[in-house]
Amino acid sequence: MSSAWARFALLAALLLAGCEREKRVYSGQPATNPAGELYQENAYDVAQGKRLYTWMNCTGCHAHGGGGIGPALMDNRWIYGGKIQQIYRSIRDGRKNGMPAWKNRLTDQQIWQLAAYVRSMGRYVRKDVAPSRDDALNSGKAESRRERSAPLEPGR
Amino acid sequence: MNWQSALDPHSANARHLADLFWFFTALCAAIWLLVVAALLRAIRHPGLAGEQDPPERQLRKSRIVGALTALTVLILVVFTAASFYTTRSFAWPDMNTLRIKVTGQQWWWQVEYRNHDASQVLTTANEIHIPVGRPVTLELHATDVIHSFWVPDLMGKQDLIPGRTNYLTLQADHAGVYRGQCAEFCGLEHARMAIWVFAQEPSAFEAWRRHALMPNTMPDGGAAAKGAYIFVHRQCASCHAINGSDAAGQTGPDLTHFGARATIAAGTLHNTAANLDRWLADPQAVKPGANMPKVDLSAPDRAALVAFLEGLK
Amino acid sequence: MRRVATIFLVSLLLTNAGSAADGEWPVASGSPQALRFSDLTEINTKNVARLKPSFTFNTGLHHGEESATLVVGSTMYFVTPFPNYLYALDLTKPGAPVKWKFDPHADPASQGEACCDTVNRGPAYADGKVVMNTLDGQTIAVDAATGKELWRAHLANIRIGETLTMAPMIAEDKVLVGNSGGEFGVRGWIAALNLKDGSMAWKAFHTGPDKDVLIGSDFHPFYPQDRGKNLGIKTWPADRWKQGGGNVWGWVSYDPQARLVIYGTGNPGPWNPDQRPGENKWTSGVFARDVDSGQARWFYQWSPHDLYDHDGINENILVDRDWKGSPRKLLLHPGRNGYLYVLDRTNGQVLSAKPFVYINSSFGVDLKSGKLIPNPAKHTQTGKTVYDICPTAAGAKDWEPSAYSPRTGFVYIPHANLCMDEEGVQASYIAGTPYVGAIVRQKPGHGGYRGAMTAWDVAGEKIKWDHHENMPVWSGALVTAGDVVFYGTLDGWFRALDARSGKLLWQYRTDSGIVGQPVAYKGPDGHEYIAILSGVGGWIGAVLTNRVDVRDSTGANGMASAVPDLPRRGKTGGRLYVFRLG
Amino acid sequence: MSAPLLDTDLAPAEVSARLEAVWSEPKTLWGWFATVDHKKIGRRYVVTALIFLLLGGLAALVMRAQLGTPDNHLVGPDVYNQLFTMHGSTMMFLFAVPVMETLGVYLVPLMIGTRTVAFPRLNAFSYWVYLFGGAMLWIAFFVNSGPDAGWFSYVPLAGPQYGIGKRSDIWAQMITYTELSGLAVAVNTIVTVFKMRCPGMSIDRIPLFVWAQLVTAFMIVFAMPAVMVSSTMLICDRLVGTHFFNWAEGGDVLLWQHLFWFFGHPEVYFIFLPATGIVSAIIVPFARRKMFGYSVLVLALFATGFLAFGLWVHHMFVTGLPRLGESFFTASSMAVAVPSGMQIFCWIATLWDGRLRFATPLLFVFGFIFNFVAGGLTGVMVASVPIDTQVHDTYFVVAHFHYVLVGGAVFPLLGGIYYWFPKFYGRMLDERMGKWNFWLAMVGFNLAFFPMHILGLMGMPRRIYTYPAEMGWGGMNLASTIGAFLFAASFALLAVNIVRALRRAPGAPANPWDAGSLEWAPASPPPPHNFTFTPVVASREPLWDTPELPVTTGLHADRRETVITSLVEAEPQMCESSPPPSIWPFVAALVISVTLLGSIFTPWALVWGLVPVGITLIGWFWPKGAKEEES
Repeated sequence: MSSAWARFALLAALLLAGCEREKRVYSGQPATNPAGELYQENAYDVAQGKRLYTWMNCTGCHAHGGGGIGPALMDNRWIYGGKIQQIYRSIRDGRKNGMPAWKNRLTDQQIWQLAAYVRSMGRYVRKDVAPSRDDALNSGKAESRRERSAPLEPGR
Repeated sequence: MNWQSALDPHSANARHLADLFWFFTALCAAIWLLVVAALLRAIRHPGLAGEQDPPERQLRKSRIVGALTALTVLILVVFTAASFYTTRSFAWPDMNTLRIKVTGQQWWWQVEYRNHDASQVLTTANEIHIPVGRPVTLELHATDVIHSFWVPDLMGKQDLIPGRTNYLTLQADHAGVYRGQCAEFCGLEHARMAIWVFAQEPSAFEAWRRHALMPNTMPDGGAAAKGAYIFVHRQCASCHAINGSDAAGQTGPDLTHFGARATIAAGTLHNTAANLDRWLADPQAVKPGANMPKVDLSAPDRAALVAFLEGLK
Repeated sequence: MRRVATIFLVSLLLTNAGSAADGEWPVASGSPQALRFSDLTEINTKNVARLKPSFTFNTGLHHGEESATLVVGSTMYFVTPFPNYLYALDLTKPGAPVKWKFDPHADPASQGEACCDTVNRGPAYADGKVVMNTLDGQTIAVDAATGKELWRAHLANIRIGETLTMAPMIAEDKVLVGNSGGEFGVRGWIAALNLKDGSMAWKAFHTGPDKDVLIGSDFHPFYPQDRGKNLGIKTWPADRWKQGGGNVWGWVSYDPQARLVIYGTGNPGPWNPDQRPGENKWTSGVFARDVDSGQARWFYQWSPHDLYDHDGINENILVDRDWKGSPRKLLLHPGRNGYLYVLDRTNGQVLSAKPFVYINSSFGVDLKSGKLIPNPAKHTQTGKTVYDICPTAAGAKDWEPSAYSPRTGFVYIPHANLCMDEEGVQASYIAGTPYVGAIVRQKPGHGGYRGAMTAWDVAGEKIKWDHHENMPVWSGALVTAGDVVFYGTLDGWFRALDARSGKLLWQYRTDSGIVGQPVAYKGPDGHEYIAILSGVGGWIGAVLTNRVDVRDSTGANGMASAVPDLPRRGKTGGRLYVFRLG
Repeated sequence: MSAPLLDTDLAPAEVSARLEAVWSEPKTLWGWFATVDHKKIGRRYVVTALIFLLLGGLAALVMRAQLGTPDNHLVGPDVYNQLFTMHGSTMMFLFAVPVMETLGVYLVPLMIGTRTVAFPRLNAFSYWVYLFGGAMLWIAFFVNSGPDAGWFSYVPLAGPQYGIGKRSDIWAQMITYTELSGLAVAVNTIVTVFKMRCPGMSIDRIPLFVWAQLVTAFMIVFAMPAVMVSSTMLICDRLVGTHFFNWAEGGDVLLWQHLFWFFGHPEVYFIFLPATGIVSAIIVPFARRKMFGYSVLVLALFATGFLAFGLWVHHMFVTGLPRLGESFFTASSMAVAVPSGMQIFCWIATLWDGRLRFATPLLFVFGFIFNFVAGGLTGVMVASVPIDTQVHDTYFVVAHFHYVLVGGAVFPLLGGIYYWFPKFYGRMLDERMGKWNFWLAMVGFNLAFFPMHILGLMGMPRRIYTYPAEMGWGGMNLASTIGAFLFAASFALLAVNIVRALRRAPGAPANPWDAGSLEWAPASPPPPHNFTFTPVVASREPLWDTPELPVTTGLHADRRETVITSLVEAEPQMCESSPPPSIWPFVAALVISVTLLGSIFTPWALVWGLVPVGITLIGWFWPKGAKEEES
């Protein structure tokens, strides 16, 4: 009996994950999401983040995750930490070695979305939340097809 | 503004289309009435005994059905021919006319007047000015999903397809303002993706074009100057460009001479100071899902921004 | 005896070789004419195999060491990548200890504004002053003897993406400096500072109105497409010239007789050509200016309406030599677009333009109109990938300077052999962020090799010999009167080839990949030395220095797929190597 | 082992009892899942499809409520887009096509005088796959993962970059489910009609309804692979990064439209052709007259089925295809009006001399002609390239295809429900309510959809979730919304009618309408074995022409057996045994469904799924001990 309940609970969890994954909040951040955690569980926010990533010229330095001028974002090395809050702060306030601050160039919600997308580059988000390939020249496997990078290193 | 209607044509092309439409409609309505009349007659016709028609009656019916079928074929041939000749009456895209590149994006229109002389290349958004009485070739592109350009008063629609270029020729008979909107489902704000065509006398058009090419002069004092500062130094410049200022973002519509535009957000709101304030206060309440975010600005800052933008005549 | 002969020969061929004659290396390019030719003959094809390291010096840094090592008197000067230390090494003492070290305290934020690694291409020397640029936009003059700062001028603004990476060039009493930042929507310029106090003598922009470009009545370009008023505005869509690029981050040559400063301008911004219809003057071209007033004399555009990030900043080698039977004042330019241009440097007329690598992006240069003939099938487009464009965005040859030997009449061109797939995407200008608008995937070119040292026979207008390299060659070249050509490879080999045959004579494996500029000098002991900085970096080396994840083929603007093997073929770390016969 | 027991050895009543015992299935839960009875499965199919009709209809009502007034905020764009996608997908894939196909699952064996379908277990399997696919779509909708790119799922909107989340994957996989079941039914129908017609039912005596089913089945076999290929390409693009539709890497977005409409246009005829079969089936008994122009109608079916494959491009007239090609497709699109016109003429000619009985089924046929002809004529209009450039993707087209599909298929279906309900459930539906139902449907439907023609011409595009008041579309939209609710009310009335009928005791006679076709020969509802003795027919309306049907004998009374006849003349060839109930189809459907569901999330699901799918298929096809006996 209990196993049946467990199965039911699992199913319900999956369905609710579907709910959370597909929700679209257009303005501001959801009340249930003070630490920004939910952004990386929402496919829409991650996809919006991906559009912002292109629109805000992030590709110019970080390419499609491989880096160049700036560090790679698809690997497991995080100079300033790889938690969504840390990424959010890197984007919002900038970092001294060249990362510009975006707090007056993007809204808070957009920065969270961007951070959520950055999390998806090394597939630190669920597979069904990570974006699929772009309709563009493809640089490699899409985020949703990447293996999750090895455990996070706290710093260099 | 004219009705956005296929039945309110304001160009030779649209008139041809409307004429063809009325021709089809008249004939089809007649056919429909005949069929319904025949059905009613059949319903009221007293039945004959037995389960099958006698041979001679069957023969007669066969002849009638045969004749009707032949008539159907004839009408369809007429329809096909009429369609064919109507299509043929439209001008082919001509690269020597005024060429305007229209790029559909979620959910607005980028408009670029092509020119061999690069300095005459003009970029604007969500409205097209055309001179009356001469064909204008639209070069239709899309960068994200499929859109469809449709200004029914002037011409039928044509899709904007990523990876392809389509052409559409517009020619307005007389000056006027014609509304159109995206006709191919393109996502969340498909409903709020309108485009306005301003057909102007050639001299007025040329005056508009020359004016639109000039960079805006930046205000040198007052609320508008504060607004200009906010525009360049806050979120606005990340996406929008205003020639004459240091803002040169290309993600959102080019806002050079924004104050002279008719609408805000691709026809969502009429361009008034009050509407602009409402839009800036929370775009997502007006056009949910649009890519314009809600920027946290104080009411005075917003008012300054409105003063600045509305001043960009 | 041998020495006398050399002096005689060099003075015969190089009427203006000046300081190079006494075995110094006072300017990054070896001479104002940018020959990178050393008259020293001690090391020659017979004995080069006996070269041994004399001393090395560890910079302790892990970015691209692109600096030339100047040698003036008995001191060697060079600049490291960010944080841009300027070192003076005392060559009189064994092991060449540091005489002094100058730290300009450059702003670390500048590291995020440098497109192609945080490099520096070297200092300049004149009148007891060493002049250097810093990544964060300053030009600084330092006392050569003491290492004390004399003046500093803040020229470039990193907040909008301007940096300084080029080696300053000193011509007469002017320090010529240009900005980098063509990938950041920066408006390119060159400035002339007065050597004595760093004050601005003149500054010329490369987009915008004629008065900004310093185009006046003296301006007489050879071709009609370069004539007209305010072309720096008219060949752009409204206001786009403000982000139009045309930076000067490469080499400046100087013709002392004509008192002409000759230099190339960088790519137009953004890369995506659909966003900037028009010829985009004055980008991707070459200017000749009066050194005193800065007024432009002539201009020629290598790549009008550039489609592929083909900057025009490569070295312009100024030689006076025979051309088709008569002596001419020539300019030799191995272009990023793959052509070896021969120009008449008195007026900017193109005399010859022949490909030195496989090219399919264009069909050639029309010598009548001077126009490059692009291949429409390889036209970069928004929203469509164009496959196999050769050469790539990095060019057939990037900044790495070639050398010219008056003895052989060959240009020694270190270059790459890569092709690319490119898709144009809409770029949005946001001050201080990259303004590129292209997705690029680079890959090995035709023939199964990725780079080469090519000797170009100027008189024959053809390749004389080729030395293929597995990896693209990203180091400068040096040719000596001993008929030896020196250059380095990305996997760390420092090689010497026979200047006439291209035969490999000697090689030495350094610790890191080489992207520097070899120089030859005569040490205080009277012997000839060859110096090279090893330390992989630059655009291509970023794959290693910036730890690019090569799973992303567009990493480092497509270099990740050009050299995905770089990380396992080498390591980072800057070290100076100086060789002598042992 | 006793000797084989033949029906000739026993009294008819005894034969009937024994056959009933052999063909009936245990009334246990296992029996419910294991059933292979085409009648039970057909009934389940139809009921399930009607439930999907209800869901799709409710989605439509919410949409109509949203559009009833300008600048309405009842639902936002996200929900609205999901709603119209669910409405379209449900109506096309989960309601209209299945209901039409599976009316045949129930009726075809009865009409051709056989005991079951050719592949009863495949039939059961197809139902379960269909049920799981439909359920998946709607569960996804209720957990906010409903597809939102339209029932046509145009790329790039439904593609990997712009189709965010799993919404479009769910849509694409739903296609796989319904196509799988659709193909299974089609194959079943073809073989059943070809080989299992009762002796004497030569091809010129096949009922028109069966002809329609047959032609449709062939169309499905030819058209569905196109959409399965395209939806698989879509899933591949989304899941494993292929570039079929990536224009930047050499793919083409129009490829999707070509493939989709190569299926999508014939799909309209999957719905319409069976509906013409219903119309033909109703007209004959209610006009009390044999069909005029039987062979013309059969040829019209073939012509329509053939032409239907040559007009997909008329959905793409504004995509910028070459003009000459467009003109060709104008001509072919118009040509399809010829067979439709011929059908209408023949029906009217039959009614003309008939002694009409104005019962509800016939009223719906009148409604069908009234509405469908209007829809067909607007179809001729949209077939014209120039007119289409104005009306394409506007409410004019919405009006057009609702006239065709609702007028042309739902009205006949409603008529069919009133007509065959007694056969299905052994009870008559109430005639008075039926007439109310009809008039409400007529008024509601026309009020809902007629104004849309004008709205489209006035510039109202499809798929917009709202519109500004200044457009002047408010009044007609409100009328349309009122009409939609009236139309919905007519379905509510039908539901009441059905529920009330089911509460009564069964008592409908075998042939309440005095019809001539074979399905009315057995009792209402028919026994599990349909026919105690396989009938032999000599005309198109055997019950009229030979009230005492001649029969075939010599079949076993103690095992499941059917008569196999020749393709053209339907001469008896042999007896074929038919399988007993089995749980394996259900298990196989379940396992395959889980595999397909999993493959939305990872391509590895297909690999892992191979194992359980293999096991169930082995179980399904495991050789039974009993020999297949020759008769």
